[in-house]
Amino acid sequence: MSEKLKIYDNDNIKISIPNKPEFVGVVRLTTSAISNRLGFNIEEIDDIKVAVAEACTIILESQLTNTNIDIEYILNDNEMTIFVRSEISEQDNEQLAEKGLGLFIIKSLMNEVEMKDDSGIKELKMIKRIEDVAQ
Amino acid sequence: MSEKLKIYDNDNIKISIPNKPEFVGVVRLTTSAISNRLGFNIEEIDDIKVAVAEACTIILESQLTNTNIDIEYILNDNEMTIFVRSEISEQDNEQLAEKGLGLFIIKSLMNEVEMKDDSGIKELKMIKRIEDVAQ
Amino acid sequence: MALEVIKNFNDENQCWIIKPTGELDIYTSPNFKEILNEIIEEKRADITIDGEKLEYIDSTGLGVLISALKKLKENEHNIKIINIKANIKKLFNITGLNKVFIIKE
Amino acid sequence: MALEVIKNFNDENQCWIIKPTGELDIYTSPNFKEILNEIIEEKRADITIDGEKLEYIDSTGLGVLISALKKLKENEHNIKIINIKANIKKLFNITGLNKVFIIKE
Ligand SMILES: Nc1ncnc2c1ncn2[C@@H]1O[C@H](COP(=O)(O)OP(=O)(O)O)[C@@H](O)[C@H]1O
Ligand SMILES: Nc1ncnc2c1ncn2[C@@H]1O[C@H](COP(=O)(O)OP(=O)(O)O)[C@@H](O)[C@H]1O
Repeated sequence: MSEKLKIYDNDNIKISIPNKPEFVGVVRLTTSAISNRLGFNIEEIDDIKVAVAEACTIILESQLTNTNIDIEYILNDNEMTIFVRSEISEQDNEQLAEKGLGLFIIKSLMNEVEMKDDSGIKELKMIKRIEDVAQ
Repeated sequence: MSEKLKIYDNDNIKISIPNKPEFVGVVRLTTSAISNRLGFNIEEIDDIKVAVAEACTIILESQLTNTNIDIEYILNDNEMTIFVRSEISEQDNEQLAEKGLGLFIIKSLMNEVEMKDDSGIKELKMIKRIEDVAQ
Repeated sequence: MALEVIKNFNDENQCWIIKPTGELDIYTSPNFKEILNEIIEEKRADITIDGEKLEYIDSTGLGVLISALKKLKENEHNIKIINIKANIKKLFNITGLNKVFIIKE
Repeated sequence: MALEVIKNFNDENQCWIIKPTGELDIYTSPNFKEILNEIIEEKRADITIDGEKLEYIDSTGLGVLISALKKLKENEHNIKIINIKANIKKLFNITGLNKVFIIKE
């Protein structure tokens, strides 16, 4: 068995944007650039970009409070885990439940999706794996 | 006197990358996208991109410790203030002083540049103003 | 990160031809929704969306198309989408909206 | 975010022609430095850098060019830079390196 040199080992990138719709484009570009670095193919890069943008859009559509949206990318050699987090009020949270189309798209494009609510922090966790990785 | 509607009022974007050279390209793309949003012209966008990349490069060239590089963009209607911060040891800090070319480029491209050392945190503050703003 | 929209009424086919250039997302879709509402107000007719220069669409953009379609259906009109890029086609496919709109390659 | 380098020795002009494609920055300049060292080792001669497809250069890329020039100057050889883009020309100008290298538009 040959030992493979790990290039990425839980390397961590974060970006935080104001909850204004015009910054989702910045997140899309950044997400594509990061995914490209990790070696995803063009279609996978697009999937990740769309999923992260939809996660931001879910928050932007329901959030009344004026806090930032935080996105965290955890990089490993064969997969990327992404957290999208935001403070969110009880009321916003109810509104959020209705937004089905965005979440449906995210679930279709990513390998794993998990939604968490914890003391006023809404967290969406997504994992995308590189499928054509060498065995 | 007409009151102008403020679009950006200390809006805050942050990005944090591992101190690995291959992520400076991600920072360049993100910086361009943010500068574009704020309404800088193409040459100004390029100046800001180059300056932020050089700031990261200064840290990458001298940093032995394995912490992230944090970049913060403060957006206002007629200017952007950018902080590039990193933890840095005394020894790294000395090495850093030699790297003159990068800092010289930053000073040529930005309107204001300030270097700060504070309890192990190296901070480079830069301001770029939109020059052709309506009076 | 912007959207420009060209709109024309085609007298021969009696339909609107809408050509969006750029990205249809949560930032630009409110304006796109307004444009669609205006033309529907001006003249109820079929709408053809020419997607040749549409680079991106998100769930809010799809939502705007869906609500326009609902309005048009009241008068038996329809929305046809042509020249669409692969990344956008994929979103219509996974949401099942490829069966709701008339999509011509 | 990558750099590819084509190298050729031009027999007629007795000079190396180096064509970097992409971005010459802190990530790619160690490899670029190696390539320059190799060709200087192989044959001491003038070097022409064809900048037609060079999209970006940073201080580390400039540093690599400067140290190659220092080596070449030992034997009265030079570095000529041609077809350079405006954004890169600007960096040579503000650093004064436009007077150190031979730059042909
Ligand atoms: N896969 C789907 N197929 C058909 N309709 C859908 C699908 N997903 C969402 N919709 C509908 O799209 C519409 C979009 O609603 P919304 O974005 O709130 O705009 P509006 O308020 O203008 O109707 C909703 O009526 C929703 O039920
Ligand atoms: N504006 C300038 N004009 C001429 N030389 C410069 C200028 N700025 C920096 N240099 C020189 O460029 C060289 C680059 O050094 P460096 O990047 O450490 O590479 P190396 O260690 O291979 O020489 C240094 O010798 C420095 O003095």
